[in-house]
Amino acid sequence: MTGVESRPARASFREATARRRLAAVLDPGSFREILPPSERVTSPHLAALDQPVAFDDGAIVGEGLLGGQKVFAAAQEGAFLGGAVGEVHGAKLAGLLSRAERERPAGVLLLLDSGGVRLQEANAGLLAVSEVMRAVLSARSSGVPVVALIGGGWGCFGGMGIVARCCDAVAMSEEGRLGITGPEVLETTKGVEELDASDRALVWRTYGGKHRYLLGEADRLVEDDVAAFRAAALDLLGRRREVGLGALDAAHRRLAARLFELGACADATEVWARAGVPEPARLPVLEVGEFLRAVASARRGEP
Amino acid sequence: MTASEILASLFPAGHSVREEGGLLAGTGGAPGAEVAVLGTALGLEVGVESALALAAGVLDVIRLHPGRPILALLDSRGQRMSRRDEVLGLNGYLAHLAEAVEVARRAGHRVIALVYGEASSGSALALGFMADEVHAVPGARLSVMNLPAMARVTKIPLERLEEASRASPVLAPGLEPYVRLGGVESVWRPPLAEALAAALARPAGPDRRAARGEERGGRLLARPVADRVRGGPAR
Amino acid sequence: MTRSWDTARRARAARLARARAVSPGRWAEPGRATALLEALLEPGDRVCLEGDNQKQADFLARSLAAVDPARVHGLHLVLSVLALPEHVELFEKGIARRVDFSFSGPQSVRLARLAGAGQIEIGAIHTYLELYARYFVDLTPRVALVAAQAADAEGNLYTGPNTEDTPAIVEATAFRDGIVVAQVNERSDRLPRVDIPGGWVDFVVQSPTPSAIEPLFTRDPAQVSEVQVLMAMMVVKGIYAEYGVDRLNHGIGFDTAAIELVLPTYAEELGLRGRICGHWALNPHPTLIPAIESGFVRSVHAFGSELGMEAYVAARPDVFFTGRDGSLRSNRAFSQTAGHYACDLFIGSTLQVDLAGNSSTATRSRIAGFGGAPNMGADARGRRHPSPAWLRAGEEARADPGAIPRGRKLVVQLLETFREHMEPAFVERLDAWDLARSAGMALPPVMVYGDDVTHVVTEEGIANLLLCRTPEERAEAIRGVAGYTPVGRGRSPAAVENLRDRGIVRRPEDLGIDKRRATRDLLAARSVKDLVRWSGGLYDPPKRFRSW
Amino acid sequence: METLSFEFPCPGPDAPRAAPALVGVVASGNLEVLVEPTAPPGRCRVVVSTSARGFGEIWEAVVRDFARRHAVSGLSISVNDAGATPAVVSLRLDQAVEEYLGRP
Repeated sequence: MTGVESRPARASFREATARRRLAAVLDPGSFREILPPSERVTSPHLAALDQPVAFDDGAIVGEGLLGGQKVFAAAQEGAFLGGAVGEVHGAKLAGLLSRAERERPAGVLLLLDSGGVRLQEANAGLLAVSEVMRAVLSARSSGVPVVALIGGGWGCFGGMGIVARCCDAVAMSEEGRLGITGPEVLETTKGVEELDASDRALVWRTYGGKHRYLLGEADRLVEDDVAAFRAAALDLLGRRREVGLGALDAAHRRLAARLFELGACADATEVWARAGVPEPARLPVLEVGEFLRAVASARRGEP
Repeated sequence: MTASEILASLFPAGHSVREEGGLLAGTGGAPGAEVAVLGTALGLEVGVESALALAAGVLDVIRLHPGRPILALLDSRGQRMSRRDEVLGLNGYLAHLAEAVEVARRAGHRVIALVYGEASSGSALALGFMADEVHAVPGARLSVMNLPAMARVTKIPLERLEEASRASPVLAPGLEPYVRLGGVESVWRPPLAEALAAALARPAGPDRRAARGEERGGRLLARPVADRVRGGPAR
Repeated sequence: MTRSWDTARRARAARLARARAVSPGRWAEPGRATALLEALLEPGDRVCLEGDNQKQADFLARSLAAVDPARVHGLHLVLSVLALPEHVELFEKGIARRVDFSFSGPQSVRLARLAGAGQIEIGAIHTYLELYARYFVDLTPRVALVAAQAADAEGNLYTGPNTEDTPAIVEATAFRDGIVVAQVNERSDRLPRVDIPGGWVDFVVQSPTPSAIEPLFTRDPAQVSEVQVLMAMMVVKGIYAEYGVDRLNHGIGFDTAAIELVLPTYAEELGLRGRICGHWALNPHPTLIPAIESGFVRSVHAFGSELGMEAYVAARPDVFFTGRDGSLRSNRAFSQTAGHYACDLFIGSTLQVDLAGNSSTATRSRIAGFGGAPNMGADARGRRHPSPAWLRAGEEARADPGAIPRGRKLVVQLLETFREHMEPAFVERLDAWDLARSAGMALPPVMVYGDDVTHVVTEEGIANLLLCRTPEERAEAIRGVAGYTPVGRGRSPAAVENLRDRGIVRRPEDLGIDKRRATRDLLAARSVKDLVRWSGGLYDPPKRFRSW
Repeated sequence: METLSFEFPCPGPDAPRAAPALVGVVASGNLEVLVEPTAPPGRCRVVVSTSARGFGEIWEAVVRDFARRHAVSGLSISVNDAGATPAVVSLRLDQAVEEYLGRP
């Protein structure tokens, strides 16, 4: 029977709640939450708009073990207001990163699932995202690696898309999405000709994990499976990117080369063709393993 | 105010700042105490090319002029919204720009941002908000999204948003809300040169915006929540 | 004066002679399609404009809507699915006056408005089988405008996987001296197979654009909810396993998709493979793929096809009815017959159920019609062949042990107690009453009559109406699964507990179902991509369902 | 938003003291349920904050049936609801109590 091996026995990362993702990525039973739901640290801004709050404001932060090493971890709950960052949500993330600077765990894992700034708290949300960015860069500068895992239903957009690229490393699933201006916002502001947000194939080949991996914006491409994300997190923990002139110069050359080489491409399939992928149109249908082999020589970015 | 009016007021002794394609670059100030100037003009929406160019400007200052202060002048409606920018990974270019500013500050460059027009979203995050201090001139407008668009996206009635924005600084675009939230340290009034000199004279420190927001009553939870998380697990 | 016995034949000859002036040959110019119809049609004609669940004679519909109403008017339209804007336009322009149909789908609101304004006479809203039946009795089309995938020079038609209604329509028209006009997507010298012989077809016209098909039966597993998983578990354990249901039809909602998706997991665990869900009358639902691949499904006969399933169906000829070319051969008339007579169970979602068990999908402002659900969701009283499920149901229904043994079809209505926006699904009085009054219908449009319904399943439990002996008991059993709706809260707790003791109302815990297992993890596929994986890459989902 | 509070006596011994448990998420048609051992002995307390106004009676019926199904004496149940149907509410309440009791 052909179906037996194709049965999706994997525990989907995308389908799991933020809490379950954390529990599954970290060593079993090791997670200890800081400001747990029972503390009821909720958004002060939603009541005025007649919107329900969440006891954790959609951000779960704490510490645990990963392969026996002490790490800090945060997860955004994409189902609550699209994982968007408000005052409290952002302060929990920023606070965790600054705690990491002091306590120096083996690393900080950010399980990002967010549309960006929470519009219901617009200005406070924008500042919160900025504070998170600064806190990520500060933690890294102090030598604590920060790793982003992106595979939730909302992807990682707006300011959080910048936050992800401020980290040392990014692991994504094919289903994960990463960008700054998300498909709906792009369609709403620039028109359906610019990007048809209902064209899911277009959306995923523009923002999805495969394209990000090929560009070098994601360091690992993994299956939509909590165990695969856990393995990627373990692997990437040791992979630090220096915050300094040398690394910056190298990154600058890479980004300049991307623009020079691929800047004329308006669609991801053009990028793949120009990057030298054989049969680029096939990429979207390949399973992760096949995909990694198919793009091995064409991939841009660090190994 | 236009970029040239701002520059004239900031650098009465003259400057070499040029505007090209919405990007500002050059130096201002007296010989021996030059300030590197970079930034955006005419509301430039920052795309992949301009983000890279701004980062290149920061890198040059670090490499060629160790310790030289940087003034980031901001008039930008945000990041450029296009499919091509997304295909090429604009978020990564903006993160690179932000990291460049971080490296500059850590290398001992004072970085001051001055919003003299608009500041919004991606470009505000990657350039202006990465500075040691963010200031603005009267009439500056900082925003995420205007209220009618916000009403469409959140499906909250516009009247309700308007009503809520009268009571709280978190919703409406503008300058005053960002001052109250701690996002803008102060409003500079001419002569701007004095305000710049005073800012440059202050020592750099950690990100103080959440504390400012608390002092000014605009963000009462950001500082205490971050501190509680920083402090230790609740037991 | 001697009576003439061939008036229809002579009328046909006269019309064809007029039409030859427009199109001398069998193949008509697309640009002359409207002129051809003006030549063929006479005021008041009964016309079948093929509108199936999937395939639509859309080019001929547009051409008909463009005729001069002064020449062609007052037509009596017969068609199973009135789905295109052009269908409604015909009435707005006066080209057509009267309609007999089965289902109106997207045009249901406009239809209600036209009926309210007196611009349309509705003969009746039929079920599919009734409408086809009447094509052969008193609603025989004078002219049939049908759709096919391809035709050859002789007018032989290849319908592709969506054969659907075409054989029934052409059979009725061609053999009673009617005229058949077919639109095709392409002209081919060698057809993959012949579905309609060219001798039954008078004119063929190539449509400038291929007839549009919608993926009506594709349900994205990502949208199946936990509550639907719980209800699926109850159906599998409390009905399919209990009665040994091996021949069945499923509705097209997410509730039934959930059942299809727990067969390879939950039903497999219960050891039910080979015992349930072997033979189906069903469109090729993509959510059935895991159950096919894991060995539950042995055969599927289809009403129509489904976009994206072509290569998969062709690769599974042991399961599907296929032509020598490998493509699906569907036939709505035969499959509906199979669903009515050969299946032991029908299960479908509904919007409203009253205390008698009458079930309706009608709402006040729409005339949506029925389609085929009432044919399958009705006891086939003419049935004589036994099966264990049918006999068991009959036995449960038999009040008098001395009465003649007789079977019953299992007809299950599946619904959550509240719909979106907290609309209660259980009501004292169906909205169908109001619709009947406002649209001047002789009958309230009931989808499945209460006396045909054997089980009502909600998240709260299963009500077995077969075991109820009085109307009061039935009503109490329905209240017993109606949750917190006003109807449900009107229950007598003691009476419901009594029904539980007698097995008439069964809760998940009564069935030994652990509610904690009711999560999406129980679904054999949780995304469209999973379905593609199960199919070994053969299923090719339409663009809107793929994120790659 | 509407806030509903229910408190009622429960027969039987108090539920064991354990760490608070949270299940569910605040998303359209969904809810989160927090279970804590903070109600007075012999009583169960439920506080619901919901975006759907005017369903207090249904909430009360759902909550009472829930309390009948489980030993919830001594437990406080706090709910943030974004318009879930009673089917989903009952399922989450059951899951939350099972999660709470499933812990050491």
